[in-house]
Amino acid sequence: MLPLLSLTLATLLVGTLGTFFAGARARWVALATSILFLLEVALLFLNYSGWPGYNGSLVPGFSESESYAWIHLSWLQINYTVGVDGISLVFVLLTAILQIATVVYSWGETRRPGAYFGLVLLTCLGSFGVFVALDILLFFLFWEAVLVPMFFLIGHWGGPHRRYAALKFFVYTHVASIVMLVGLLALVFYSGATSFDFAAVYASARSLAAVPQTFLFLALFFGFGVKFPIVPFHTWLPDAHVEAPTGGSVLLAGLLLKLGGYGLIRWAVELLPSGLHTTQPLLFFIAFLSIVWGSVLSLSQRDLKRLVAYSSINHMGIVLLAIALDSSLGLIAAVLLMFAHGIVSGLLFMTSGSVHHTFGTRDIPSVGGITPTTPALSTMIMAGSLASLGLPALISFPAEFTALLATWNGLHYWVFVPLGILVVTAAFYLWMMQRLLFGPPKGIPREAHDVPWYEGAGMGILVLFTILFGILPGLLVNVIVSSPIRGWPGT
Amino acid sequence: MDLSSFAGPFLPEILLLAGTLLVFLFDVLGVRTTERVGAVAVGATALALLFVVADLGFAPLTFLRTIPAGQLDAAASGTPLYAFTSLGLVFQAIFLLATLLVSLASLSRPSRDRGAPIFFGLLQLAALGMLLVALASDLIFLLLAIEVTSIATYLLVAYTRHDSRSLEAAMKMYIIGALSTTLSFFGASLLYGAYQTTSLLAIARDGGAAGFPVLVLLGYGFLIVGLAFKATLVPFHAWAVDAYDGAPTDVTAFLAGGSKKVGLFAFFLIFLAPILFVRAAAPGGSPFTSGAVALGPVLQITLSVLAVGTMTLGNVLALLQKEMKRMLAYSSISQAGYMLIGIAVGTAPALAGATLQIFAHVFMKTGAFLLVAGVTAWGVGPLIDDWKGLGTRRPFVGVAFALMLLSLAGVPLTVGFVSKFVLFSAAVQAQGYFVWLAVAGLLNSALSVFYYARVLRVMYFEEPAARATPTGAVAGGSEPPVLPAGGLGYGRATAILLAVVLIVAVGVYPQPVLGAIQAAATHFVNLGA
Amino acid sequence: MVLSFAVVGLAGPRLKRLEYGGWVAVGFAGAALVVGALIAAGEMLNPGQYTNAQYTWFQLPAAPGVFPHGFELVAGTLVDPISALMLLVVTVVGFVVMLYSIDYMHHDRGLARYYAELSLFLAAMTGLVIANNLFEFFVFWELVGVCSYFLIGFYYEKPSASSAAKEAFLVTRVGDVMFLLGIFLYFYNYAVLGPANGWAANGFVFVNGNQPFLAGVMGGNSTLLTVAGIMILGGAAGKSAQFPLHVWLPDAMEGPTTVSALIHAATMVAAGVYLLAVTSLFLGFTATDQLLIVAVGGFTTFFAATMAVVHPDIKRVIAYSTISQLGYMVLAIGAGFAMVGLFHLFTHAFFKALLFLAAGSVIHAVGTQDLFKMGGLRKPMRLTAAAFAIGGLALSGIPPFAGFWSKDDILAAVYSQLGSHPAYWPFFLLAFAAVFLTAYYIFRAWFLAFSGDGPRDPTLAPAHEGSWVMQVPLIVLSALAVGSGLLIFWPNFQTLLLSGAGAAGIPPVYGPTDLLLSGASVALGVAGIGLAWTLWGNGKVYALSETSVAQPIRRLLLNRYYFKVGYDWIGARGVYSVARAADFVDQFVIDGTVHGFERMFAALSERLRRIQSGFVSDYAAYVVAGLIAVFVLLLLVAPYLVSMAGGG
Amino acid sequence: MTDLALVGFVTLSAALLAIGLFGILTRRNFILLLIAIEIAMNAAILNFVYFAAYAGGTAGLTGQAIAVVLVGFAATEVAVGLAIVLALNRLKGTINVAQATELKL
Amino acid sequence: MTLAELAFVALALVAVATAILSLLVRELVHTILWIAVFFVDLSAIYFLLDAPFLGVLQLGVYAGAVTVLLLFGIMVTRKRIFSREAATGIGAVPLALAVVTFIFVISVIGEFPQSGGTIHAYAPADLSQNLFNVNGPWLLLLGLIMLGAVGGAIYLVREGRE
Repeated sequence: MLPLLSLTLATLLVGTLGTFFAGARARWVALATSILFLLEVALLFLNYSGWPGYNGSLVPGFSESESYAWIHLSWLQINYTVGVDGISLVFVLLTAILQIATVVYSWGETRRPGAYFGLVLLTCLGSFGVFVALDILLFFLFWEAVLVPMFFLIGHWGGPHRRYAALKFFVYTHVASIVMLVGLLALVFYSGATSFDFAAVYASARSLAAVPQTFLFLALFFGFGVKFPIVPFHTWLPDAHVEAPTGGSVLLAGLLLKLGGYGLIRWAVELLPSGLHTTQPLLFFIAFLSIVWGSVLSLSQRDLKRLVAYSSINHMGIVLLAIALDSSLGLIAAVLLMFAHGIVSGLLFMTSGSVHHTFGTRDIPSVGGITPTTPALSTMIMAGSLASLGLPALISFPAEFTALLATWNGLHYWVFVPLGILVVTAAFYLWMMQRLLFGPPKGIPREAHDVPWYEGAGMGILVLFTILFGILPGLLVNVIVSSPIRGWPGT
Repeated sequence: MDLSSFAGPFLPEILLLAGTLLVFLFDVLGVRTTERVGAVAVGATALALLFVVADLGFAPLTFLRTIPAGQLDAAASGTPLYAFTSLGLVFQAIFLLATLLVSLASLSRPSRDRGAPIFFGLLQLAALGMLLVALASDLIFLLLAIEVTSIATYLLVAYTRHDSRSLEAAMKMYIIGALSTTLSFFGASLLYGAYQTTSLLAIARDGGAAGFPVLVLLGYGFLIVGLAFKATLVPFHAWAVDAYDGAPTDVTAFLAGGSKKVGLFAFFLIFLAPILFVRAAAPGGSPFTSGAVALGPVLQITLSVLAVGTMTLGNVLALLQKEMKRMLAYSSISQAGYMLIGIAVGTAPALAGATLQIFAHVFMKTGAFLLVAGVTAWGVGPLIDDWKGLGTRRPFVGVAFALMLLSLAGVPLTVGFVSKFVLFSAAVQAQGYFVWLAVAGLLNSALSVFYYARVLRVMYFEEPAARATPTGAVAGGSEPPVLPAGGLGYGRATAILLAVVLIVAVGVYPQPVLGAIQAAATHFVNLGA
Repeated sequence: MVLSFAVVGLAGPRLKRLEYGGWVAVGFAGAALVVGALIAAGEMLNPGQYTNAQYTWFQLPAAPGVFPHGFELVAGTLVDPISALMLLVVTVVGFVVMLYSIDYMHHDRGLARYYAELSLFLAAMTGLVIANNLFEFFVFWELVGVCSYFLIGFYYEKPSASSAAKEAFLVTRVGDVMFLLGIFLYFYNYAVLGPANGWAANGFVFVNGNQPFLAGVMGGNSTLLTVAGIMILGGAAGKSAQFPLHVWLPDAMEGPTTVSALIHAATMVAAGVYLLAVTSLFLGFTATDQLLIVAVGGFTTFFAATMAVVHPDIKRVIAYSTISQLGYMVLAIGAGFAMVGLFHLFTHAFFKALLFLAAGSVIHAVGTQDLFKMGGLRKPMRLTAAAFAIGGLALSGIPPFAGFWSKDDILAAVYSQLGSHPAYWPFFLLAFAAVFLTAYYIFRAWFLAFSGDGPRDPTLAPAHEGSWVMQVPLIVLSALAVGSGLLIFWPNFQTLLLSGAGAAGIPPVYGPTDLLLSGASVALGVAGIGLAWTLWGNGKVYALSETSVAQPIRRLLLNRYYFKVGYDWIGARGVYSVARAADFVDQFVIDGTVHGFERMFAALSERLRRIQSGFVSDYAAYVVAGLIAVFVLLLLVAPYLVSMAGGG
Repeated sequence: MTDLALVGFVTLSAALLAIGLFGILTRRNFILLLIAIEIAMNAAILNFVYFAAYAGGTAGLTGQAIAVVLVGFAATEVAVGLAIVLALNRLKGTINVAQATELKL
Repeated sequence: MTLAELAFVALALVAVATAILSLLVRELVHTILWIAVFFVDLSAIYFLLDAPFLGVLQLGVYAGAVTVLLLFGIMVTRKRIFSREAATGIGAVPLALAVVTFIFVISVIGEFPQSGGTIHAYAPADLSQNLFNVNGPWLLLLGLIMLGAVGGAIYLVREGRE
């Protein structure tokens, strides 16, 4: 069989390198890579016969898996092992979509385009790697590989405080990933796993006693949680988002936050059931805190990007809540939510970037009534906001519905917290739209005109997927459900 | 003593000794051009390296073996004073690699340097001392072998005898070195008093049974301090920064990449036995009965504290450094902390991890210093800010230096990452409180990223300052460097290329190197038990 | 067929973008009307049929402990008596309003947007009506909410319009959230706790095959059901602007009048009532819920009517009236007579749309909404005046206009329950009293606008009647306002209502069963008209003196009992202050801690640098000090630690 | 054969070491530093000698052999130190270590 | 107290005193004097310990060679040989460090017998046998050290001509 995943990795790698050296023609190379990537992901989906059974491949429960020896010592067995299951597949799709949208959106980038597009592709390459890696070292490698390009994207193409933001981003996530690495190593060695492969760890870790599981889970949770980000380790996020260039923000919100969620599901929840069980109250607390905090803070933001950034905290809080519920419905919801948030927040960051390009500021109070000037942009803002506040027929809705239903099933009346916050979420988006889009025009520069075609196209791609999966979420859910997750029937 | 059976295993050492004597002879004969003298040194070092690698049993080279396979790692091999262990051979290879890199790069030193024979002679002598350290199985043998290296390096640091900085560096290094030597010998004397022998193997077999716990502990304490000088552990590191700064940069490269490792290997030799003995004799229990202390854990705790203190302080101090060499010096100090983790944990995997870290550090730090030396020759100032825009102006030098820094920072797909990964994995694998060592090490490596990233930022994101640098070779952009191979000279360029290739190659596929090191470490651990 | 209609409806908006678009929309609305009418006719000719069709959205297999009966979300259509009734309302009013818009909106910008949104609304509304499960219901429920949001904010450059849109969305959002929770509760009760009856496995579907699920059959946890009922009530209250979530509807009058007629009178606001009816028929309410619903409905009826009494804005008067009338429907459903409530919904949709369109006609003509500036309009606008009068009479419950039959039905139905549920008494009385107020305020409006000799504000544009596209709807709706009530005498329609009501197992009440009651209500209506005539008739303007005791009451009513002020205060002061405070904490406490660490490291590094004095004696001192430190560790600290750890 | 208590030797060598260390810490003249180092070194040599004297047998011989080697080593070390002193003196005109603080921080 | 013990105490006191004096006197030549006495005194202690070979070596190497070397060093670096060292006083911190070290080291005496102990004498022939055969590598190493020292030191002090 074709080593499809390795091929895809190779495609991205070659594309990235090509982009770096392509100079002014970088965007074409990047676009070609993105299209190829998307096609390969489509092929992955078509080949995925996961539901309801799994094809008999090397790693149980994963299809397309490949495994080659990498480092083999008596006590250290590390392989290059990749594979996808339903959950990773969804994230892979997200990566492909965001990559192509970002590339198209950034078509007009003129400052060192080779490096810019190369870094964008590298970020996506890393994310893709994270989603398909089934070996702890490989996973960590890709995990770190995402960090570096993002650091440069923020640090070189970012706003006025970019260096501060880049450093803050780097420090937070790097420290977190270190704790995560220790947790993963401890996971291997305390469980006595025969290798670093997911399958081996899975076989041994789940039978660990509750106490070590709890400690391991906490370490991993911290490591992944900072990426989420969980309150109170979230302050890097608004800064990083605000200072990052638009493409960077999109990938940051769309992909990087998802890495945390994916990692938590793949490397903590699936491996440490008792750990999850004992830490559940803490997770709930943090999830509620993040939900409330992100939402309330969004209300007080003046900067459009900050607003979206804080709303990300809120949304990812719901994701955490869904994961913490420890139920299959919760996990489906979490994955769906992350997919949805990836696309919607990407869209919102694109719009805020366009607002910035068009009006020279993102300060909500100083611009108003932009709809007559920029109808297309306004439509996109509306679409993004409405999707984000959970409008049916747009992608967030099925996810939020499932998440809340799962929350009710698990926590009963506590569901009032996220439910109540839905109103606040609606409030700040509506308030933002009221101030920014509607009302009499103010603060609009004379030369302002609607967004250039490529920005519109970039956003359009995301809107398209927002609607597509909003109407047919079953396309995703059926894939997710096929993953062998505890609580699933038959596993 | 049969000479042939003696000469065989010692072929690498004899080669170096011959090289040393030859270049000293050159000095007498008046053959003093750098290239000719250097060629001898490079040749001797490379040959020695070849034999050492062959002895390790690498497949295509096995016909060059000088030590029969059976004699390696056998407790009875050699005399009580020295033994052929595969870990020792690995370290010999590491030392020879460092020497080779420095020798190669030094070929590009000014051709008319009259002191070339002395320089290369001392270099080889120091290398010889290091090789002997790797063979030691006796405390006094070990300390004396270290002194061979020390004396040679004092003089190497002072080598540019008309530079007051160089002499000051040598003076500081000498004073602290002599003090440390004294303390080491004092410690050795106390251990001798306790065990009535200086054979490390015998001490290992005796273990904690000597009956003088305080005497033993004091002896080990003195030894820790004495060796800490060489290994630049905090707070015994202060000389190192000044010495690294003041010494000729090529010598600095040798100090950081080569001779400092001697101290670390000495730690392995001396402290592994008591730590392991305790583990083997009394798993889980106290070996010192009747109210005394457990020697192994006590040593481990002390070494852990030193390790953590070293890496933390090294990193914190590196944060605000403005000079390139001093920043690298502090970084080197913090790296020693990581390496010490290996012996503090004291398992075969940890030893392997530390060894790999030491191995990696050779390319990273030696390479970096050699590169700094080359760049300094262009007239680039000593400050980090003097490197502004270098990355874009000199893409290949920039990429090489960036790779070395990234490897030092432990970025994946470089050897620096693999070594840290293995080391910290081993710490975690040992479980217990060693996990905290891993955490501390990892947090420190996060801290270290700051100053490495700063250099990268200066090199790539900032435009060169308007002021003209002293000779204006690069920053001024007018005068092209006279040396070939990108202005570095062929020798230096080769050395740097070699370092970079190894950084990436071992970083991507570490299995051959790591496998050999792991096997050696396992043998080493079994030897003591 | 029904599905294809929904698809066409959805496709509509895209077609509109091509052209100026109004007529295309009208065409589609017409097609919808035809289809809707056919469906309704089918149901009416053959009442009591349940036609169900569905498509699986996504599903999870059954898992013990988690979903004992599986979990499935479906999209489907269900045609049953109530949806047929509702479908008729939606399509008819939709078509009529669409037609009316052609002329009414003629001068506005952004017409494509208008028609697109209106079409989308119609599609969503029909979707809601024919949804076969609660989940799908919720989806369309939200969609109509969004359309309403856009249409209220149609004049988005007016700050008040965008603010009203936001307010409407937010307030209904509160209801939506409760509705959502209600769904969860029902799901949990029936799908997880309850027996394997297939309800949840099919994903909140109302019918089992071709039969409705009956709440009584399914049983379950009564506390849970009660809470669920309250949540549904909350959702309905938000959408149907019931107390205390009523504040948004009057403000929603910022939208075009056509929108008010369609969405905020006839259809969307009725969705809340429809939801209550559906729930009552298919899932059932507990007794506590019923009382609560009755209370909310009855109180709102009176409460809203009082506010309408003094308002000077013609549209707002009608808006308050809508709230009040919706209260009647809620009251009926609460008392257990869902079909009676729906009947009122049916008739009310026509006469209220008529009132709005007539009012729109007036506004179109004179360009103001202030009643006190108008006057004497009956002469230039005979048709409008007549239409408004017909609507007013229907609203006031004067036979034989439609409102009489349905409202009287409600009063009679509730009255019939008073014996067994004495707690209904106060709310019945409030509702009864509201009849009087209703008649009074609507005719106050009529007299102010149409009677007298001419406009009180001379600057008003000279009034004129609209073109035929505006007149036809008025005529059609007038006819329906008169005739729709009479349908009650058609046996098939009776059967339709019966079959719907029968689904809930409650005997139907229709027709004037209690003449005394009917007489009393008619008398009250007439009295109200009379009072209006006395005070405002013939161009008179009755003014309360500033010193009058009634003045504070008037001010209270004009300020809508200060509800809006209170809500705004909570929103702007309460929540926003909390948000600001949280922002402060975030920036200075959480981030401040981080910066503190940063500074600490910098200071540490700076201070530690000084130990590198360059003085070799100091270095030697460090060595000796280090030596001592190592001794301390080796001899004192480490042995202690080791012994603490138990020798290992 | 004489009888002597080990305790006294230990105390003496400890004292000599302490004096040597003290000298290293306080003296500024390079040559005095060398002297201080030699005093400390002699403490170590003394240790070997008396431990050897108490050990007996091959072990004792080894100890004395070490002492012999160390004496030689110490002398060599002093020679190297003096070479540095002389070079420093030639360049700076002083051998006061307090005046050689060019490299710091 | 035996005669040997008495002698030891006396010699020890002299050793300590001369060591301190050599470091504290301000005249450098006096320093050399005291250190020479110190070396001789130690040599005497070695004789007392029945290690005559070492005693002689100590006399030859230390009291002889090293002392001369140091004297030579002073002569070269001083313009006037009898110049005085600037007073540096006794720092409290160095003193404390030294004393604490001393205390730590003598804490071992608790493990030793408080009196007695046989002193073994070794024949110089045995010693040389040991030195040149079993422990030959030590001398080899010493040779290497000396090789480096000689080569480097000569280079260092030789007047450069560049």
